[in-house]
Amino acid sequence: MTREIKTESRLEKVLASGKFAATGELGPPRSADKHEVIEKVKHLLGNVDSVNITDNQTAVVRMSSLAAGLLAQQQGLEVNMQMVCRDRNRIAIESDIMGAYALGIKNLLTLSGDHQKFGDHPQAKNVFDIDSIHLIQTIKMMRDDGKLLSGQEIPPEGRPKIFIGAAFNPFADPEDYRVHRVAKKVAAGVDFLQSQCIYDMDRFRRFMKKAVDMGLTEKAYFMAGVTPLKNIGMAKYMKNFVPGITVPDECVNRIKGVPKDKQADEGLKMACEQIEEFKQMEGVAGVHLMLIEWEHMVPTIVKMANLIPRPTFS
Amino acid sequence: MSDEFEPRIIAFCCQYCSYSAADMAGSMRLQYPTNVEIVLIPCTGRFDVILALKAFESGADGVYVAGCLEGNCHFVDGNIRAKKRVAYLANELKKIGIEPERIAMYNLSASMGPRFAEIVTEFTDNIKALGPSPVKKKLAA
Amino acid sequence: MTNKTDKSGAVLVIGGGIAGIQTSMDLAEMGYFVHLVDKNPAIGGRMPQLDKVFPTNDCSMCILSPKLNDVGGHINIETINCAEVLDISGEPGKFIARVKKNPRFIDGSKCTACGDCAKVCPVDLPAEFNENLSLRKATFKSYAQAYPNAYSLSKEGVSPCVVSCPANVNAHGYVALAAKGRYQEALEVIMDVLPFPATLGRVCVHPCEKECRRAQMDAPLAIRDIKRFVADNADMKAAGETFVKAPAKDAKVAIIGAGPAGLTCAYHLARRGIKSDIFEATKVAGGALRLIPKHRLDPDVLQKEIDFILDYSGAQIKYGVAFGKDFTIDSLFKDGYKAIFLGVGAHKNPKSEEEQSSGPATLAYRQKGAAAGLTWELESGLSLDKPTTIKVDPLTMATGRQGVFAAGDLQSGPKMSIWAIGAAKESAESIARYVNGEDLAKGRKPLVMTGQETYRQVPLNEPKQARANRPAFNKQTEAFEPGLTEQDAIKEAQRCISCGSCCQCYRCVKACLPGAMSLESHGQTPEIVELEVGAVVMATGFDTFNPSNSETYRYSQWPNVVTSMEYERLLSASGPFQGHLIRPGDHKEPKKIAWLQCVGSRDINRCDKRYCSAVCCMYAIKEAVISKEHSGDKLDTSIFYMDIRTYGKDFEKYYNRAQDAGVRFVRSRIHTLTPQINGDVALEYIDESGQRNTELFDMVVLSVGLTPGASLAQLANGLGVELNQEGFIKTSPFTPVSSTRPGVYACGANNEPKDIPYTVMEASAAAEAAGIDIADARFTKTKSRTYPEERDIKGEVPRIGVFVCHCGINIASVINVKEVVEYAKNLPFVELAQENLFSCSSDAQVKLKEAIIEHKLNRVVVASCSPRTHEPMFRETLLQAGLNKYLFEMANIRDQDSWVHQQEPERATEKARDLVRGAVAKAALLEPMYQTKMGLSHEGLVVGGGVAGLNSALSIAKLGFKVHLLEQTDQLGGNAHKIFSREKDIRGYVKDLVTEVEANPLITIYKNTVPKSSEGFVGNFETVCQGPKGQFHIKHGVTVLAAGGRAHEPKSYLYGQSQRVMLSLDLDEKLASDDSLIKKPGQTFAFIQCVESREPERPYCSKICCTHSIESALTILDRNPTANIFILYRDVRSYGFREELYHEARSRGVRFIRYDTDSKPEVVETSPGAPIKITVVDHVLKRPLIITADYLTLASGIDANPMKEEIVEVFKGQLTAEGFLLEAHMKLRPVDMATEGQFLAGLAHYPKPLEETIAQAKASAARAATILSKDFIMVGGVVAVADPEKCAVCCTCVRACPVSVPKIVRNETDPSKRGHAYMEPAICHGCGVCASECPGKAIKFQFFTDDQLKAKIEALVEDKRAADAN
Amino acid sequence: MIIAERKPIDEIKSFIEGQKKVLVVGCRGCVTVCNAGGTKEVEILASLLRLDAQKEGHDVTVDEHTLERQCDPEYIDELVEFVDKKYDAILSMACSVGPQFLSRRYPKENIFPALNTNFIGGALAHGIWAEHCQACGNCIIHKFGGMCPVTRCSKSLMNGPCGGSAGGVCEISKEVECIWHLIATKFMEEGKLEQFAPIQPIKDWSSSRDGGPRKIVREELVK
Repeated sequence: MTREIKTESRLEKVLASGKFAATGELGPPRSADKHEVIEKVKHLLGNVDSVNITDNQTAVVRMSSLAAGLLAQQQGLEVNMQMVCRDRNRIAIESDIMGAYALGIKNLLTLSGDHQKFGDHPQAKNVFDIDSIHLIQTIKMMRDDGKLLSGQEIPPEGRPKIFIGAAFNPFADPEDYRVHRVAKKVAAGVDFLQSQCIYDMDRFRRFMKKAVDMGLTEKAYFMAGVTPLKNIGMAKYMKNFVPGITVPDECVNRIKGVPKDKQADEGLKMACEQIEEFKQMEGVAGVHLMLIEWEHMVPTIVKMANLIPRPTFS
Repeated sequence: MSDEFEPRIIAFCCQYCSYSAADMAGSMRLQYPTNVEIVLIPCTGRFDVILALKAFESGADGVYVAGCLEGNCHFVDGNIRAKKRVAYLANELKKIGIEPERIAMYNLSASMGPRFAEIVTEFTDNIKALGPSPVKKKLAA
Repeated sequence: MTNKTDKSGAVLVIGGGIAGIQTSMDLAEMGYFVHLVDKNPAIGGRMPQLDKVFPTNDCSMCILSPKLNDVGGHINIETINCAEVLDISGEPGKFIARVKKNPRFIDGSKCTACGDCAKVCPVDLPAEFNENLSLRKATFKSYAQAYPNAYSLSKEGVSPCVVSCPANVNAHGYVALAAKGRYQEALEVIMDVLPFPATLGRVCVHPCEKECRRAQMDAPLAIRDIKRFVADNADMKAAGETFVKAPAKDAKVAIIGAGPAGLTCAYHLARRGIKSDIFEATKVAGGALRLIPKHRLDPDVLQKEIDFILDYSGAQIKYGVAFGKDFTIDSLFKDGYKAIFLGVGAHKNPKSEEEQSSGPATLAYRQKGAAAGLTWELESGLSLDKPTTIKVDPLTMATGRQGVFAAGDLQSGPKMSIWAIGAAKESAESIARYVNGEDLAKGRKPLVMTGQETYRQVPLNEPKQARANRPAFNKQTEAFEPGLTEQDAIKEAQRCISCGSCCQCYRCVKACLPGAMSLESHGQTPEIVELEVGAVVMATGFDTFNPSNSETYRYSQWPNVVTSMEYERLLSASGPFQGHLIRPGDHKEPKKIAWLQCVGSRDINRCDKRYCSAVCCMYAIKEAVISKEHSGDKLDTSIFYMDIRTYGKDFEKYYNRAQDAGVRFVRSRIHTLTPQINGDVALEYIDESGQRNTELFDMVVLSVGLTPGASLAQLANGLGVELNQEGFIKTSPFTPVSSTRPGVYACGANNEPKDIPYTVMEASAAAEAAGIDIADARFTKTKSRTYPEERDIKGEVPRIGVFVCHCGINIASVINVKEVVEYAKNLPFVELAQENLFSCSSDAQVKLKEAIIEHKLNRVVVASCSPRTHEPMFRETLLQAGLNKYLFEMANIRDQDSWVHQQEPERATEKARDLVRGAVAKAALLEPMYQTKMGLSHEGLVVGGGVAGLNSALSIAKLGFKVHLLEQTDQLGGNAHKIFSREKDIRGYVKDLVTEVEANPLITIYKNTVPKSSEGFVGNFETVCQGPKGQFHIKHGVTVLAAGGRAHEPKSYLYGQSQRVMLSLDLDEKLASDDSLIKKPGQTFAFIQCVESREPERPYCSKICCTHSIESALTILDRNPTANIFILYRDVRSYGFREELYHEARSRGVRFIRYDTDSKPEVVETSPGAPIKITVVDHVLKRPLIITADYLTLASGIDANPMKEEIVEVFKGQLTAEGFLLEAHMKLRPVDMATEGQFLAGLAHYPKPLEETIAQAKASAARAATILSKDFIMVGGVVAVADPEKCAVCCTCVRACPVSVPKIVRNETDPSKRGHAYMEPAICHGCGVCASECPGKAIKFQFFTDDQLKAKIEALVEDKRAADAN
Repeated sequence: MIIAERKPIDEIKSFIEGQKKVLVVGCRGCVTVCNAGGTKEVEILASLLRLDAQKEGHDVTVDEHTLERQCDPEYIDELVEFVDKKYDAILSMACSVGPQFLSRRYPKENIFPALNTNFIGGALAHGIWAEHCQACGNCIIHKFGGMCPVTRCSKSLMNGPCGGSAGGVCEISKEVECIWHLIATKFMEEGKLEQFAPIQPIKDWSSSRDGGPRKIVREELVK
């Protein structure tokens, strides 16, 4: 399966080559300390094709994704800069896209953004000038049509050649509608999609079946989100408190079924089993490993799941 | 009159249950403190926070509303509404520095004469423990 | 609206329970006059005794008491209490009923129910109202809310101890008082007759004790010893002073002999204002009493009493003057004595009994007494009837000679002092009459046992108590025999069982200030009155089964085994323990209680009661649930039952909830109860698995059944109606409220055991039946009140009259009424302040009326008792005085002041001032309120043409009103066409019914027609109907919803798949057509009950299926005796008399096999068309049982009409979760919808058998007629009124109203203007919620306006503030 | 209508601290309907303030008056007779238009808002109000099955629902319904998904408050 290459993204290259891609995730520090970024990069470097740099995830203020991404990229990592619509109006968005690309960012993941209500600044005024689908359209318009939303032309050399990513969540509701929303993202011009953490494999299989049937996987790369469960507490938290994530009872029971000190191992084992299935699953082009504040386990899991070595391109 | 604080309390009683219970306490000759004066209303649904506020403004030390047992209101849910109004007012009073315990809601059936007497005693004791209404204290000064 | 008719427009209703109340209200509202006769002093029947009612858990008293007041205050209902109907004669339409009014012994019209009589009454009797678990006084009011609000007195005749006393000394009276430690009063009672209490207390031979009925239990009371104790411990002089002496007369009487007779005569003459001189032959007074040994009668004691008598009477004794020697009768007359009393002693020979008992040593003393000799007889012309006595009139004690009276040993022979004293007292009465020139005998009769006394039963099962003994007499150390100690005297007196109930001590007469209790009222006698009535309704209720005679239950011996009725009282807040749940034996809180079902029901072994009492399952569940609520979850409750029969509306869910709440249900009949030493009871039972168990319980409740009332047979005999074999009134299914005598109807539990809703339904049905008989005579006997024209007070400054009541001493003994009156005079706008002794007395009403007119009062405040009871009466007086009735306010200074602050008179007075001030403040702001007349349509609309609708329509028409009957199909008759019954020809019945309806000119039938929309309110509805020819409008005053139901079509058990599986109605069709297939010998028929019923999807019981399947089984057996029949059931619910069929079926070999929902029968068709194989787990054998059935009938129950949603939408009704119509109140308004003027009947309400459907349909007609009969509806009064100007049209009221009254309407005067909220006064229930919620304060709730209430509140608090500030 | 609620009593107390004569002014418009500032609420607030003052021993007069509306100058004029009585503070129980109009009309008076103006909405039931409009000035609810995502989606998404939608409620609170869930369900149930497939364009916010304070001038009405 090979597709037209639109950007200089390494991730795109991996995906376009038909190899099973792997991406990681890096949460910037809640400070201006660049060493934290650099420290985290160590676990990821060489283990994944690209790393998402979150953008004030869960509306908690962190170092900007652009800055952190740049720091990571300076360490040799290819990053996938996340951008939310919560904090920027269209002016800032277009401006940041230009800036990011100018600084070497090749991948950009478009998101609506978590509501600030549960972040550390619930008093903030949100923006939501445009939504995440609009953001896809905006980047695509800048990249392919050479235009800003205002219609202002961008000269060809100044067009941001960004590999456009988006998130998808098969586990949010209404279930039957989820694939149609993804279809909208595809129609908007998204290049690759990364899913929310997957535990409910049945539901994910159903979703992918539909996506394949609708031909969506022909038009964009779908990557499956994996977050190993560290312990029973995390399993229950994910199940009960994170909107848009479903954790089936059997997962919880499986973790619960082993002694406390073995739960992390069991979680990793389950994740690897999932990855094995994704490798075989029609329409799944790779996995997105989200080891939030557990980045040091990335080397372990990629090893366990036989995801390394990562392909290289000259 | 003795110097002991004798609170003045207004009780809003509904005609079906609590007022009947009060009468029954009478026919059973149950003795209770003299501090409570009853205002008859058709249903505790007629109880309005404005009436309780009026009582406090006039110098009452406590106010309570007594309706039918929950689920037994002759007008479906007048007593439930009254309960919520009482809770609302208690909260407002608290905010202006008047003890929320000065207003309360009770429920009893027409045959609960002894309970009526008990409530009068209990509420009077509560108010005595709180002392004179802060409103009245200043008025007197 | 009067028509010419011979018929009487009055109805006699017998029984004042909920059935009688409902019937009476319906009849009175329909335009008949009702005589409501109740044997008890108060109406209410059984309901007041119940704590809560199922399935609503309402407080029974709370929901009943408004009805009591409605009946009590109804101008067209005359309640006749303490009365019984003897018989009737005449024809339907015109009966003469003879009613025996038993005395109340209190003038009910004067009684203010203050309770002062009960306070002083010394007699404690078991309180029947509390099922004898507590005590009441002989004078009593059963319960606080009783109507009539008056006391009555229990009097069963004069107690035997009194009658047997030759002097009729009131032994019962003084014993009762002594038992309370009230010695002084006891002495008063003794001295009313006997001026020698201490003497006779020592020496009387006490014939009273011989008659004492306590002897039947253990030993007679030591009455004489009690008397002695009283006499020794109370003050004679003070007692003497309590008697009112008649004014002194000139006449003087000569008394011959200073013995007990002579002295007694002097004493009683003195009380009658007559002086006397005593002539004594010896040197000492006392006569024969002087002969008694000193150790028995201390001479000082005797002398003290003689001195008292002489002092009290002023009589002079002339000693040593012998009759016949020193003076003669003639000489005495000559000396100016107006009359002569002969009280001389007996002759030598015979001994008095007192002497005999004291032994031979005393003989000598008698000599002097006999000195009189006999010579005087000849001289004075008196005759001897026996050799030694004088002949006197036994009643008057008059001798043959005018003016001469005789008593004592001389007259009665050598009896004893007490005879002499009695005769002397009677003589004194005669002498007084003689002196006054009155008839000697008039009104006097000797007090003797008549044999008619209905003395209280001797409580044989109460613990025995030894008779008190005087301390032993030690001749060596003591001079006199000692008397009882105080402790012993009281204890002994307390042994009295109050044979005659009232002890006639007349303390109550003294205490009663309104004069309701008087010597005359004590002497009331029964009276028989004749009433002319057009119809009679029997609503006499039931008795509960008395388990005393059953050894099994150990009821009579064991206090912790109680009946369910006793348990109701234990639970009740007004019960013997104020609702604190404790067991009677030792007042311990029970932790574990068992209910035993079917006590006195479904039991021919122990009690010959075959039928099911129909209510016990539900009340037991209710009691268990309520008990758990009382005691929290820690209480363990178990119900031991045979079948749980929760067949009524919402009953099954109640049962389910009880199970969820942890009530344990054990299917077992208890065979042995064993009381334990610690008060617990051990139950032995065999559980379902066949295991024998023994379990300990703290308390056992016997769920006693309902039996016919004790006097029902006698009444039925008098009325000429037949009873059925169970002893209830015989009725028939198609005429469920008709007795066997035309014109006499019956409703409620005297027909068959039943619950309250069904009773109320039947009560209305009986009103319909009685009403139809005399429809022509409507409004011929009714009364209406007329009032003077109301004075317009517009623009007047308030002129308030304040009337403060003493209520005798009820208020005045605590509150300083004068002070309150003076205080009131100075309140703003008060024109007049007065006090009344009794504000509620009729003369007080006259005074009030005059005061209003004279002082131009325009507001009235009465400070007395509770507005709940008395406001209507005072308002009536205002109307009589031409004042709007709402210009009245009460201050409750009795029930909520003097009665509850008895120890704090000052504070109570202060509070009374406050309450009056508050009332005056509110009164000043009162405004006249007017109820306006609103016309109405006199036509009814009935929706549904099944048996319910047909009956409803026909009854409304028979009551004289036009009816529109809508039927959605093209056929009338509904489901009944499909039913077959072995017992009754239903199909024939329906055919006749349809014919009759079609022939009735007042009924318009619309087939193939459905209602589309309906507007309006009671009296004025307008409904759009869709018929075959299009839409049309009907205007109607009332609506009856009788849309029916239909058989549930199950999905299980091969229904619709096998020809051999059918529904009950399919089998009915086969039976009706006498299908020959049924008769094939040896076939097997199976029935499965509860198919898709009583399960989470349909959590109700369809009530009829068990009985119907049993009936079908019996029909099959009738036709095919070799048939094998199996009925697979969960609980057999053949309630009431239907149990008879169940019994028959079992005895004829129908096999009943129980299954559980977790092991339902499996039904398979082995091959197409082959018999059905049914596998069911046999509960007894615990193994699968295979039945090969030729036919399987599924009892699938009844579903609500599929059109239900549309119907409730059109008529704005409500449905239950199961899709049945929701009535206004499940207990007391089972025929009314929440919307006024809307009624319901039949299956649309809930599944029910035909007879109940007919009853409910008839009831709906009666309820409808209560509205249609009126010329107009009065609307307004205490209702909410919105001010269109202030209304913000916010819909707050629309949303807040519990009964959806407020609507936003167009501005009538100017439709272009903004609309506003409007509350139709005709339907406003008057709760005031809208006024409290209205954010714009646009709603005024009349009579309780913000301004009025605020003024009241401010005034109530105000004074205190001023006082504190000072 | 405009939905408002009374400010916490503490805040209102702070407005009038030290003042001797206070007037509480209600409004018979929206705030009466939403039970926030009608005659009844005026009575309650005035009473609470009097109680508070009495409790502190302060001699404070609190008077009450309710105007027909506080968003029309003519009604505001009616207050002149009260203003003449010299109040130290006037508490307006109207939406924030009220205190602003009062302040403009009576510039020397101390005028305070006693209500918080919350949103434009309607009553779901007695005592429950929900926001339905944020006055964006360019209504497009017809595109969303009659529901406004601008107002009723926490993120004002034009192409929802976002990944936080679970069980029909919004990620921000279980009390907030996910309007996009309703919109999507409605379209799916009606079989109109294809109509719904096109991406809704980016919203032009210039008609909204983002375009600056708004004003409507109807020339044909202006004198």
